[in-house]
Amino acid sequence: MTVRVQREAFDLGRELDALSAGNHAIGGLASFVGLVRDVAPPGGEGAALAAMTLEHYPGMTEKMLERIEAEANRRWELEASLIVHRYGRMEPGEPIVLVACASAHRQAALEACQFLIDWLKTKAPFWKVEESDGGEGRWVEARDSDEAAAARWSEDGPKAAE
Amino acid sequence: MTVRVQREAFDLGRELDALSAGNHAIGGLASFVGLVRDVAPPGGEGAALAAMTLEHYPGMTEKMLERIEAEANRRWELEASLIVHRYGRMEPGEPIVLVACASAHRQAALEACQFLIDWLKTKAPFWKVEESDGGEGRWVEARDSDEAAAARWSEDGPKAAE
Amino acid sequence: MARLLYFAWLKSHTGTAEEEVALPQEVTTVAELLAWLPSRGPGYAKALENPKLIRVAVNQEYARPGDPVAAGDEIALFPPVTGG
Amino acid sequence: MARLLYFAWLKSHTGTAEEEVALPQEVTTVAELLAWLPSRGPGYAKALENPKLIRVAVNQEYARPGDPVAAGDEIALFPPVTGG
Repeated sequence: MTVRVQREAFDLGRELDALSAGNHAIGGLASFVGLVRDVAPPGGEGAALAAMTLEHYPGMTEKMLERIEAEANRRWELEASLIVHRYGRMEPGEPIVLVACASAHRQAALEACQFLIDWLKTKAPFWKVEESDGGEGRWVEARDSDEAAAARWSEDGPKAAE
Repeated sequence: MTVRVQREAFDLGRELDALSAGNHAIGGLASFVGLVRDVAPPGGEGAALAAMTLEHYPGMTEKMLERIEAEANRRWELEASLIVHRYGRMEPGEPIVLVACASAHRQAALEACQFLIDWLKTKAPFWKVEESDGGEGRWVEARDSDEAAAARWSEDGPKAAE
Repeated sequence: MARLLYFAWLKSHTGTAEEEVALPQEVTTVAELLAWLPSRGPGYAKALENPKLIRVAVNQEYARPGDPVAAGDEIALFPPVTGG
Repeated sequence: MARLLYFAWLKSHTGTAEEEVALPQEVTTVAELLAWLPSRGPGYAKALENPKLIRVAVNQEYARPGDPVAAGDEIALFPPVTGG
Protein backbone atom coordinates (compact mmCIF):
# COMPACT_ATOMS: atom_id res chain seq x y z
CA MET A 1 0.00 0.00 0.00
CA THR A 2 1.51 3.25 -1.13
CA VAL A 3 0.15 6.76 -1.60
CA ARG A 4 2.11 9.63 -3.10
CA VAL A 5 1.06 13.22 -3.72
CA GLN A 6 3.59 15.02 -5.87
CA ARG A 7 4.15 17.84 -8.33
CA GLU A 8 6.40 15.87 -10.72
CA ALA A 9 5.20 13.62 -13.52
CA PHE A 10 5.56 9.87 -12.98
CA ASP A 11 6.86 7.06 -15.16
CA LEU A 12 3.92 4.72 -15.63
CA GLY A 13 5.96 1.69 -16.65
CA ARG A 14 8.38 2.07 -13.77
CA GLU A 15 5.57 2.47 -11.24
CA LEU A 16 3.74 -0.63 -12.46
CA ASP A 17 6.87 -2.74 -12.74
CA ALA A 18 7.86 -1.79 -9.18
CA LEU A 19 4.40 -2.69 -7.90
CA SER A 20 4.54 -6.29 -9.06
CA ALA A 21 8.28 -6.93 -8.96
CA GLY A 22 9.30 -10.01 -7.02
CA ASN A 23 5.78 -10.97 -5.90
CA HIS A 24 4.87 -14.15 -7.76
CA ALA A 25 1.54 -14.46 -5.99
CA ILE A 26 0.25 -11.72 -8.30
CA GLY A 27 -1.89 -13.00 -11.15
CA GLY A 28 -3.42 -9.73 -12.25
CA LEU A 29 -2.39 -6.08 -12.26
CA ALA A 30 -5.03 -3.49 -13.10
CA SER A 31 -4.28 0.18 -13.50
CA PHE A 32 -5.92 3.42 -14.45
CA VAL A 33 -4.23 6.64 -15.50
CA GLY A 34 -6.09 9.93 -15.74
CA LEU A 35 -4.65 12.34 -18.32
CA VAL A 36 -5.16 16.02 -19.12
CA ARG A 37 -7.44 16.33 -22.15
CA ASP A 38 -7.13 19.28 -24.52
CA VAL A 39 -10.89 19.71 -24.62
CA ALA A 40 -12.63 21.49 -21.76
CA PRO A 41 -15.48 19.44 -20.25
CA PRO A 42 -19.16 20.47 -20.59
CA GLY A 43 -19.53 24.08 -19.53
CA GLY A 44 -16.29 25.09 -21.20
CA GLU A 45 -18.11 25.06 -24.56
CA GLY A 46 -15.44 22.90 -26.12
CA ALA A 47 -12.74 25.56 -25.97
CA ALA A 48 -9.27 24.13 -26.42
CA LEU A 49 -7.55 23.64 -23.09
CA ALA A 50 -4.08 25.14 -22.79
CA ALA A 51 -3.33 23.78 -19.33
CA MET A 52 -4.85 23.05 -15.98
CA THR A 53 -3.75 23.51 -12.42
CA LEU A 54 -4.69 21.21 -9.57
CA GLU A 55 -4.92 22.75 -6.15
CA HIS A 56 -5.05 20.44 -3.15
CA TYR A 57 -5.26 20.42 0.62
CA PRO A 58 -1.86 19.22 1.83
CA GLY A 59 -2.22 16.89 4.77
CA MET A 60 -5.88 16.08 4.24
CA THR A 61 -5.16 14.83 0.70
CA GLU A 62 -2.69 12.21 1.88
CA LYS A 63 -5.01 11.24 4.74
CA MET A 64 -7.98 10.71 2.43
CA LEU A 65 -5.98 8.80 -0.17
CA GLU A 66 -4.53 6.53 2.50
CA ARG A 67 -7.99 5.89 3.86
CA ILE A 68 -9.42 5.14 0.41
CA GLU A 69 -6.59 2.75 -0.28
CA ALA A 70 -7.00 1.03 3.09
CA GLU A 71 -10.70 0.59 2.33
CA ALA A 72 -9.88 -1.05 -1.02
CA ASN A 73 -7.50 -3.41 0.77
CA ARG A 74 -10.23 -4.22 3.29
CA ARG A 75 -12.77 -5.03 0.58
CA TRP A 76 -10.52 -6.97 -1.79
CA GLU A 77 -7.60 -9.30 -1.24
CA LEU A 78 -4.82 -7.29 -2.81
CA GLU A 79 -1.14 -8.12 -3.03
CA ALA A 80 -0.20 -4.51 -3.72
CA SER A 81 -1.82 -1.15 -4.38
CA LEU A 82 -0.65 2.30 -5.38
CA ILE A 83 -2.11 5.77 -5.74
CA VAL A 84 -0.01 8.58 -7.21
CA HIS A 85 -1.78 11.92 -7.56
CA ARG A 86 -0.16 15.05 -8.93
CA TYR A 87 -0.90 18.68 -8.14
CA GLY A 88 0.24 21.91 -9.80
CA ARG A 89 0.19 22.91 -13.46
CA MET A 90 -0.19 20.27 -16.19
CA GLU A 91 -0.58 20.43 -19.94
CA PRO A 92 -2.69 18.24 -22.25
CA GLY A 93 -1.33 14.72 -22.52
CA GLU A 94 0.27 14.79 -19.08
CA PRO A 95 -0.74 12.15 -16.52
CA ILE A 96 -2.65 13.45 -13.49
CA VAL A 97 -3.31 10.37 -11.42
CA LEU A 98 -2.41 6.70 -11.34
CA VAL A 99 -4.20 4.00 -9.42
CA ALA A 100 -3.03 0.40 -9.60
CA CYS A 101 -4.04 -2.80 -7.83
CA ALA A 102 -2.45 -6.22 -7.95
CA SER A 103 -4.10 -9.41 -6.78
CA ALA A 104 -3.94 -13.16 -7.19
CA HIS A 105 -7.11 -12.89 -9.30
CA ARG A 106 -8.06 -10.48 -12.02
CA GLN A 107 -11.52 -9.63 -10.75
CA ALA A 108 -10.25 -8.30 -7.42
CA ALA A 109 -7.57 -6.22 -9.14
CA LEU A 110 -10.00 -4.72 -11.66
CA GLU A 111 -12.76 -3.99 -9.18
CA ALA A 112 -10.46 -2.45 -6.61
CA CYS A 113 -8.93 -0.24 -9.30
CA GLN A 114 -12.35 1.00 -10.37
CA PHE A 115 -13.33 1.55 -6.74
CA LEU A 116 -10.21 3.61 -6.02
CA ILE A 117 -10.64 5.98 -8.93
CA ASP A 118 -14.38 6.40 -8.32
CA TRP A 119 -13.89 7.22 -4.65
CA LEU A 120 -10.89 9.40 -5.17
CA LYS A 121 -12.91 11.52 -7.61
CA THR A 122 -15.41 12.43 -4.90
CA LYS A 123 -13.37 12.24 -1.68
CA ALA A 124 -9.85 13.46 -2.34
CA PRO A 125 -9.53 17.23 -1.83
CA PHE A 126 -8.32 18.37 -5.25
CA TRP A 127 -9.72 21.21 -7.34
CA LYS A 128 -9.06 21.84 -11.02
CA VAL A 129 -8.75 25.22 -12.63
CA GLU A 130 -8.54 25.23 -16.42
CA GLU A 131 -6.81 27.72 -18.66
CA SER A 132 -8.35 28.03 -22.11
CA ASP A 133 -6.35 29.37 -25.03
CA GLY A 134 -6.36 33.11 -24.48
CA GLY A 135 -8.98 32.86 -21.74
CA GLU A 136 -8.57 33.07 -18.02
CA GLY A 137 -8.78 30.29 -15.45
CA ARG A 138 -12.10 28.59 -14.83
CA TRP A 139 -12.78 26.35 -11.83
CA VAL A 140 -14.13 23.01 -12.93
CA GLU A 141 -17.48 22.04 -11.44
CA ALA A 142 -18.06 18.67 -9.82
CA ARG A 143 -20.07 16.24 -11.91
CA ASP A 144 -23.13 14.36 -10.70
CA SER A 145 -21.88 11.34 -12.66
CA ASP A 146 -18.84 11.18 -10.38
CA GLU A 147 -21.06 11.15 -7.29
CA ALA A 148 -23.16 8.40 -8.86
CA ALA A 149 -20.08 6.35 -9.71
CA ALA A 150 -18.80 6.56 -6.15
CA ALA A 151 -22.25 5.81 -4.68
CA ARG A 152 -22.22 2.42 -6.43
CA TRP A 153 -19.59 1.33 -3.94
CA SER A 154 -21.43 2.47 -0.84
CA GLU A 155 -21.95 -0.55 1.36
CA ASP A 156 -25.33 0.65 2.59
CA GLY A 157 -26.64 1.55 -0.85
CA PRO A 158 -26.39 4.74 -2.89
CA LYS A 159 -26.45 7.92 -0.80
CA ALA A 160 -25.31 11.50 -1.05
CA ALA A 161 -21.57 11.90 -0.64
CA GLU A 162 -20.41 13.80 2.39
CA MET B 1 -6.90 -0.92 -32.51
CA THR B 2 -3.99 -3.29 -32.32
CA VAL B 3 -3.68 -7.01 -31.62
CA ARG B 4 -0.38 -8.84 -31.27
CA VAL B 5 0.28 -12.51 -30.56
CA GLN B 6 3.92 -13.10 -29.76
CA ARG B 7 6.39 -15.33 -27.95
CA GLU B 8 8.54 -12.51 -26.53
CA ALA B 9 7.84 -10.61 -23.33
CA PHE B 10 6.56 -7.05 -23.67
CA ASP B 11 7.52 -3.79 -21.99
CA LEU B 12 4.38 -2.63 -20.18
CA GLY B 13 5.40 1.00 -19.83
CA ARG B 14 6.43 1.30 -23.47
CA GLU B 15 3.18 -0.30 -24.67
CA LEU B 16 1.03 2.02 -22.58
CA ASP B 17 3.01 5.13 -23.43
CA ALA B 18 2.75 4.33 -27.14
CA LEU B 19 -1.00 3.80 -26.84
CA SER B 20 -1.73 7.29 -25.55
CA ALA B 21 1.16 9.24 -27.10
CA GLY B 22 0.12 12.30 -29.03
CA ASN B 23 -3.63 11.85 -28.57
CA HIS B 24 -4.79 14.62 -26.26
CA ALA B 25 -8.41 13.56 -26.53
CA ILE B 26 -7.59 10.73 -24.10
CA GLY B 27 -8.73 11.38 -20.54
CA GLY B 28 -8.38 7.86 -19.18
CA LEU B 29 -6.19 4.85 -19.86
CA ALA B 30 -7.14 1.56 -18.24
CA SER B 31 -5.02 -1.54 -18.46
CA PHE B 32 -4.84 -5.08 -17.19
CA VAL B 33 -1.84 -7.38 -17.17
CA GLY B 34 -2.11 -11.09 -16.46
CA LEU B 35 1.00 -12.60 -14.88
CA VAL B 36 2.21 -16.13 -14.24
CA ARG B 37 1.64 -17.03 -10.59
CA ASP B 38 3.90 -19.45 -8.77
CA VAL B 39 0.94 -21.20 -7.20
CA ALA B 40 -1.01 -23.71 -9.26
CA PRO B 41 -4.75 -22.95 -9.30
CA PRO B 42 -7.32 -25.23 -7.59
CA GLY B 43 -6.75 -28.80 -8.70
CA GLY B 44 -2.99 -28.39 -8.54
CA GLU B 45 -3.20 -28.75 -4.74
CA GLY B 46 -1.09 -25.67 -4.25
CA ALA B 47 2.07 -27.20 -5.66
CA ALA B 48 4.65 -24.58 -6.56
CA LEU B 49 4.57 -23.79 -10.25
CA ALA B 50 7.91 -23.93 -12.03
CA ALA B 51 6.68 -22.67 -15.39
CA MET B 52 3.77 -22.82 -17.76
CA THR B 53 3.44 -23.11 -21.50
CA LEU B 54 0.68 -21.55 -23.54
CA GLU B 55 -0.32 -23.35 -26.69
CA HIS B 56 -2.46 -21.47 -29.18
CA TYR B 57 -4.15 -21.85 -32.56
CA PRO B 58 -2.21 -19.60 -34.94
CA GLY B 59 -4.54 -17.82 -37.30
CA MET B 60 -7.69 -18.31 -35.27
CA THR B 61 -6.12 -16.62 -32.24
CA GLU B 62 -5.49 -13.38 -34.10
CA LYS B 63 -8.92 -13.54 -35.70
CA MET B 64 -10.70 -13.95 -32.36
CA LEU B 65 -8.66 -11.25 -30.64
CA GLU B 66 -9.33 -8.82 -33.47
CA ARG B 67 -13.03 -9.59 -33.28
CA ILE B 68 -13.13 -9.13 -29.50
CA GLU B 69 -11.32 -5.83 -29.82
CA ALA B 70 -13.65 -4.64 -32.60
CA GLU B 71 -16.60 -5.51 -30.39
CA ALA B 72 -15.17 -3.42 -27.54
CA ASN B 73 -14.75 -0.52 -29.94
CA ARG B 74 -18.34 -0.95 -31.07
CA ARG B 75 -19.68 -0.91 -27.50
CA TRP B 76 -17.55 1.91 -26.10
CA GLU B 77 -16.15 5.08 -27.59
CA LEU B 78 -12.46 4.36 -27.42
CA GLU B 79 -9.57 6.48 -28.62
CA ALA B 80 -7.20 3.51 -28.66
CA SER B 81 -7.08 -0.14 -27.67
CA LEU B 82 -4.45 -2.84 -27.49
CA ILE B 83 -4.27 -6.57 -26.86
CA VAL B 84 -0.90 -8.31 -26.58
CA HIS B 85 -1.03 -12.02 -25.82
CA ARG B 86 2.00 -14.25 -25.47
CA TYR B 87 2.39 -17.95 -26.17
CA GLY B 88 5.16 -20.41 -25.37
CA ARG B 89 6.94 -21.05 -22.08
CA MET B 90 6.78 -18.53 -19.24
CA GLU B 91 8.00 -18.52 -15.67
CA PRO B 92 6.37 -17.07 -12.54
CA GLY B 93 6.34 -13.27 -12.57
CA GLU B 94 6.33 -13.04 -16.36
CA PRO B 95 3.50 -11.15 -18.08
CA ILE B 96 1.14 -13.29 -20.18
CA VAL B 97 -1.35 -10.84 -21.55
CA LEU B 98 -1.95 -7.09 -21.70
CA VAL B 99 -5.21 -5.39 -22.53
CA ALA B 100 -5.43 -1.61 -22.55
CA CYS B 101 -8.16 0.86 -23.50
CA ALA B 102 -8.01 4.63 -23.77
CA SER B 103 -11.02 6.89 -23.94
CA ALA B 104 -12.08 10.46 -23.32
CA HIS B 105 -13.82 9.24 -20.17
CA ARG B 106 -12.66 6.88 -17.47
CA GLN B 107 -15.78 4.74 -17.32
CA ALA B 108 -15.54 3.70 -20.97
CA ALA B 109 -11.84 2.87 -20.63
CA LEU B 110 -12.35 0.80 -17.47
CA GLU B 111 -15.40 -1.09 -18.69
CA ALA B 112 -13.93 -1.88 -22.09
CA CYS B 113 -10.76 -3.17 -20.42
CA GLN B 114 -12.77 -5.47 -18.18
CA PHE B 115 -14.86 -6.64 -21.13
CA LEU B 116 -11.78 -7.47 -23.19
CA ILE B 117 -10.11 -9.61 -20.55
CA ASP B 118 -13.36 -11.39 -19.65
CA TRP B 119 -14.11 -12.27 -23.28
CA LEU B 120 -10.59 -13.17 -24.15
CA LYS B 121 -10.55 -15.69 -21.28
CA THR B 122 -13.41 -17.65 -22.85
CA LYS B 123 -13.04 -16.99 -26.60
CA ALA B 124 -9.37 -16.80 -27.48
CA PRO B 125 -7.93 -20.24 -28.35
CA PHE B 126 -5.14 -20.59 -25.81
CA TRP B 127 -4.45 -23.56 -23.56
CA LYS B 128 -2.20 -23.60 -20.52
CA VAL B 129 -0.08 -26.51 -19.43
CA GLU B 130 1.61 -26.13 -16.05
CA GLU B 131 4.89 -27.65 -14.90
CA SER B 132 5.06 -28.21 -11.18
CA ASP B 133 8.41 -28.47 -9.42
CA GLY B 134 9.56 -31.98 -10.21
CA GLY B 135 6.19 -32.97 -11.62
CA GLU B 136 5.12 -33.29 -15.20
CA GLY B 137 2.87 -31.02 -17.25
CA ARG B 138 -0.81 -30.67 -16.33
CA TRP B 139 -3.36 -29.08 -18.64
CA VAL B 140 -5.28 -26.36 -16.83
CA GLU B 141 -9.05 -26.81 -16.78
CA ALA B 142 -11.41 -24.03 -17.78
CA ARG B 143 -13.17 -22.32 -14.88
CA ASP B 144 -16.89 -21.76 -14.62
CA SER B 145 -16.15 -18.37 -13.10
CA ASP B 146 -14.56 -17.29 -16.39
CA GLU B 147 -17.66 -18.31 -18.32
CA ALA B 148 -19.80 -16.41 -15.84
CA ALA B 149 -17.60 -13.31 -16.11
CA ALA B 150 -17.88 -13.33 -19.89
CA ALA B 151 -21.62 -13.99 -19.81
CA ARG B 152 -22.15 -10.69 -17.94
CA TRP B 153 -21.34 -8.91 -21.19
CA SER B 154 -23.72 -10.88 -23.37
CA GLU B 155 -26.11 -8.41 -24.92
CA ASP B 156 -29.04 -10.82 -24.71
CA GLY B 157 -28.44 -11.79 -21.11
CA PRO B 158 -26.28 -14.51 -19.59
CA LYS B 159 -26.03 -17.66 -21.68
CA ALA B 160 -23.67 -20.57 -22.12
CA ALA B 161 -20.55 -19.64 -24.03
CA GLU B 162 -20.01 -21.26 -27.38
CA MET C 1 -8.67 31.01 17.85
CA ALA C 2 -9.58 28.63 15.03
CA ARG C 3 -7.63 28.29 11.82
CA LEU C 4 -9.81 28.75 8.75
CA LEU C 5 -8.68 27.54 5.29
CA TYR C 6 -10.35 28.39 1.98
CA PHE C 7 -9.77 26.51 -1.25
CA ALA C 8 -10.51 26.94 -4.98
CA TRP C 9 -12.97 29.73 -5.77
CA LEU C 10 -13.89 30.30 -2.14
CA LYS C 11 -10.40 31.68 -1.66
CA SER C 12 -10.91 34.18 -4.49
CA HIS C 13 -13.99 35.56 -2.74
CA THR C 14 -12.64 35.65 0.80
CA GLY C 15 -9.38 37.10 -0.47
CA THR C 16 -7.37 34.85 1.81
CA ALA C 17 -6.30 31.22 1.80
CA GLU C 18 -5.85 30.98 5.54
CA GLU C 19 -6.63 33.00 8.64
CA GLU C 20 -6.81 32.77 12.41
CA VAL C 21 -10.25 33.70 13.66
CA ALA C 22 -11.77 34.05 17.12
CA LEU C 23 -15.05 32.15 16.96
CA PRO C 24 -17.92 34.01 18.67
CA GLN C 25 -19.54 32.19 21.54
CA GLU C 26 -22.68 31.32 19.52
CA VAL C 27 -20.59 29.39 16.95
CA THR C 28 -20.24 25.82 18.20
CA THR C 29 -21.15 23.77 15.10
CA VAL C 30 -20.32 23.69 11.39
CA ALA C 31 -23.81 25.01 10.57
CA GLU C 32 -23.40 27.90 12.99
CA LEU C 33 -20.01 28.72 11.50
CA LEU C 34 -21.48 28.84 7.99
CA ALA C 35 -24.32 31.07 9.24
CA TRP C 36 -21.90 33.46 10.95
CA LEU C 37 -19.14 33.78 8.35
CA PRO C 38 -21.12 35.93 5.83
CA SER C 39 -21.40 38.64 8.49
CA ARG C 40 -17.63 39.10 8.25
CA GLY C 41 -17.90 40.98 4.93
CA PRO C 42 -19.22 40.99 1.38
CA GLY C 43 -16.48 38.61 0.14
CA TYR C 44 -17.49 36.04 2.74
CA ALA C 45 -21.18 36.56 1.92
CA LYS C 46 -20.38 35.95 -1.75
CA ALA C 47 -18.28 32.86 -1.04
CA LEU C 48 -21.04 31.32 1.03
CA GLU C 49 -24.09 32.47 -0.95
CA ASN C 50 -24.82 28.92 -2.18
CA PRO C 51 -24.43 26.64 0.88
CA LYS C 52 -25.05 23.56 -1.29
CA LEU C 53 -21.66 24.13 -2.92
CA ILE C 54 -19.74 24.30 0.34
CA ARG C 55 -17.96 21.31 1.87
CA VAL C 56 -16.35 21.56 5.29
CA ALA C 57 -13.55 19.60 6.87
CA VAL C 58 -12.73 19.94 10.56
CA ASN C 59 -9.21 18.86 11.46
CA GLN C 60 -8.91 17.29 7.98
CA GLU C 61 -12.05 15.15 8.35
CA TYR C 62 -15.21 15.77 6.34
CA ALA C 63 -17.77 17.32 8.69
CA ARG C 64 -21.58 17.53 8.73
CA PRO C 65 -23.64 20.58 9.69
CA GLY C 66 -24.16 19.36 13.26
CA ASP C 67 -20.52 18.52 13.94
CA PRO C 68 -18.80 20.66 16.60
CA VAL C 69 -16.20 23.36 15.96
CA ALA C 70 -14.05 24.91 18.66
CA ALA C 71 -10.97 26.99 19.29
CA GLY C 72 -7.85 25.17 18.14
CA ASP C 73 -9.58 23.48 15.22
CA GLU C 74 -8.37 23.59 11.62
CA ILE C 75 -11.53 24.24 9.61
CA ALA C 76 -11.40 24.07 5.81
CA LEU C 77 -14.12 25.33 3.45
CA PHE C 78 -14.13 24.26 -0.19
CA PRO C 79 -16.33 23.40 -3.16
CA PRO C 80 -17.02 19.79 -4.21
CA VAL C 81 -13.77 18.13 -5.20
CA THR C 82 -12.75 17.74 -8.86
CA GLY C 83 -9.48 15.81 -8.85
CA GLY C 84 -8.50 12.61 -10.59
CA MET D 1 -9.99 -34.32 -47.77
CA ALA D 2 -10.52 -32.21 -44.65
CA ARG D 3 -7.74 -30.90 -42.45
CA LEU D 4 -8.18 -31.87 -38.79
CA LEU D 5 -6.30 -30.06 -36.01
CA TYR D 6 -6.07 -31.20 -32.37
CA PHE D 7 -4.98 -28.96 -29.51
CA ALA D 8 -3.98 -29.35 -25.86
CA TRP D 9 -4.70 -32.79 -24.33
CA LEU D 10 -6.73 -33.92 -27.35
CA LYS D 11 -3.49 -33.97 -29.28
CA SER D 12 -1.85 -36.26 -26.68
CA HIS D 13 -4.64 -38.78 -27.16
CA THR D 14 -4.89 -38.67 -30.95
CA GLY D 15 -1.10 -38.74 -31.21
CA THR D 16 -1.11 -36.11 -33.92
CA ALA D 17 -1.55 -32.34 -34.06
CA GLU D 18 -2.76 -32.24 -37.62
CA GLU D 19 -3.91 -34.67 -40.30
CA GLU D 20 -5.61 -34.81 -43.67
CA VAL D 21 -8.69 -37.03 -43.50
CA ALA D 22 -11.20 -38.20 -46.11
CA LEU D 23 -14.59 -37.61 -44.51
CA PRO D 24 -16.99 -40.51 -45.06
CA GLN D 25 -20.18 -39.65 -46.91
CA GLU D 26 -22.33 -39.82 -43.75
CA VAL D 27 -20.27 -37.07 -42.07
CA THR D 28 -21.78 -33.73 -43.08
CA THR D 29 -22.06 -31.91 -39.73
CA VAL D 30 -19.92 -31.24 -36.67
CA ALA D 31 -22.04 -33.66 -34.63
CA GLU D 32 -21.61 -36.39 -37.22
CA LEU D 33 -17.86 -35.80 -37.27
CA LEU D 34 -17.67 -36.14 -33.47
CA ALA D 35 -19.73 -39.35 -33.66
CA TRP D 36 -17.50 -40.83 -36.38
CA LEU D 37 -14.03 -39.92 -35.12
CA PRO D 38 -13.89 -42.43 -32.19
CA SER D 39 -14.18 -45.26 -34.71
CA ARG D 40 -10.76 -44.30 -36.04
CA GLY D 41 -8.98 -45.87 -33.06
CA PRO D 42 -8.68 -46.07 -29.26
CA GLY D 43 -6.76 -42.75 -29.04
CA TYR D 44 -9.59 -40.96 -30.82
CA ALA D 45 -12.17 -42.73 -28.64
CA LYS D 46 -10.27 -41.57 -25.56
CA ALA D 47 -9.91 -37.99 -26.80
CA LEU D 48 -13.64 -37.72 -27.48
CA GLU D 49 -15.00 -39.73 -24.54
CA ASN D 50 -16.41 -36.62 -22.85
CA PRO D 51 -18.10 -34.61 -25.62
CA LYS D 52 -18.90 -31.78 -23.17
CA LEU D 53 -15.21 -30.98 -23.07
CA ILE D 54 -14.82 -30.68 -26.83
CA ARG D 55 -15.02 -27.39 -28.69
CA VAL D 56 -14.95 -27.32 -32.49
CA ALA D 57 -13.92 -24.59 -34.91
CA VAL D 58 -14.58 -24.92 -38.63
CA ASN D 59 -12.38 -22.70 -40.76
CA GLN D 60 -11.31 -20.85 -37.59
CA GLU D 61 -14.88 -20.04 -36.51
CA TYR D 62 -16.51 -21.61 -33.46
CA ALA D 63 -19.02 -24.18 -34.71
CA ARG D 64 -22.17 -25.78 -33.23
CA PRO D 65 -23.18 -29.43 -33.55
CA GLY D 66 -25.47 -28.78 -36.52
CA ASP D 67 -22.99 -26.72 -38.52
CA PRO D 68 -21.82 -28.30 -41.80
CA VAL D 69 -18.38 -29.78 -42.44
CA ALA D 70 -17.09 -30.68 -45.89
CA ALA D 71 -13.98 -31.54 -47.87
CA GLY D 72 -11.56 -28.61 -47.90
CA ASP D 73 -12.49 -27.43 -44.41
CA GLU D 74 -9.99 -26.80 -41.62
CA ILE D 75 -11.62 -28.39 -38.58
CA ALA D 76 -10.08 -27.88 -35.14
CA LEU D 77 -10.96 -29.83 -31.99
CA PHE D 78 -9.91 -28.57 -28.58
CA PRO D 79 -10.89 -28.33 -24.91
CA PRO D 80 -12.36 -25.14 -23.41
CA VAL D 81 -9.83 -22.35 -23.68
CA THR D 82 -7.68 -21.31 -20.71
CA GLY D 83 -5.64 -18.34 -21.88
CA GLY D 84 -5.26 -14.86 -20.46
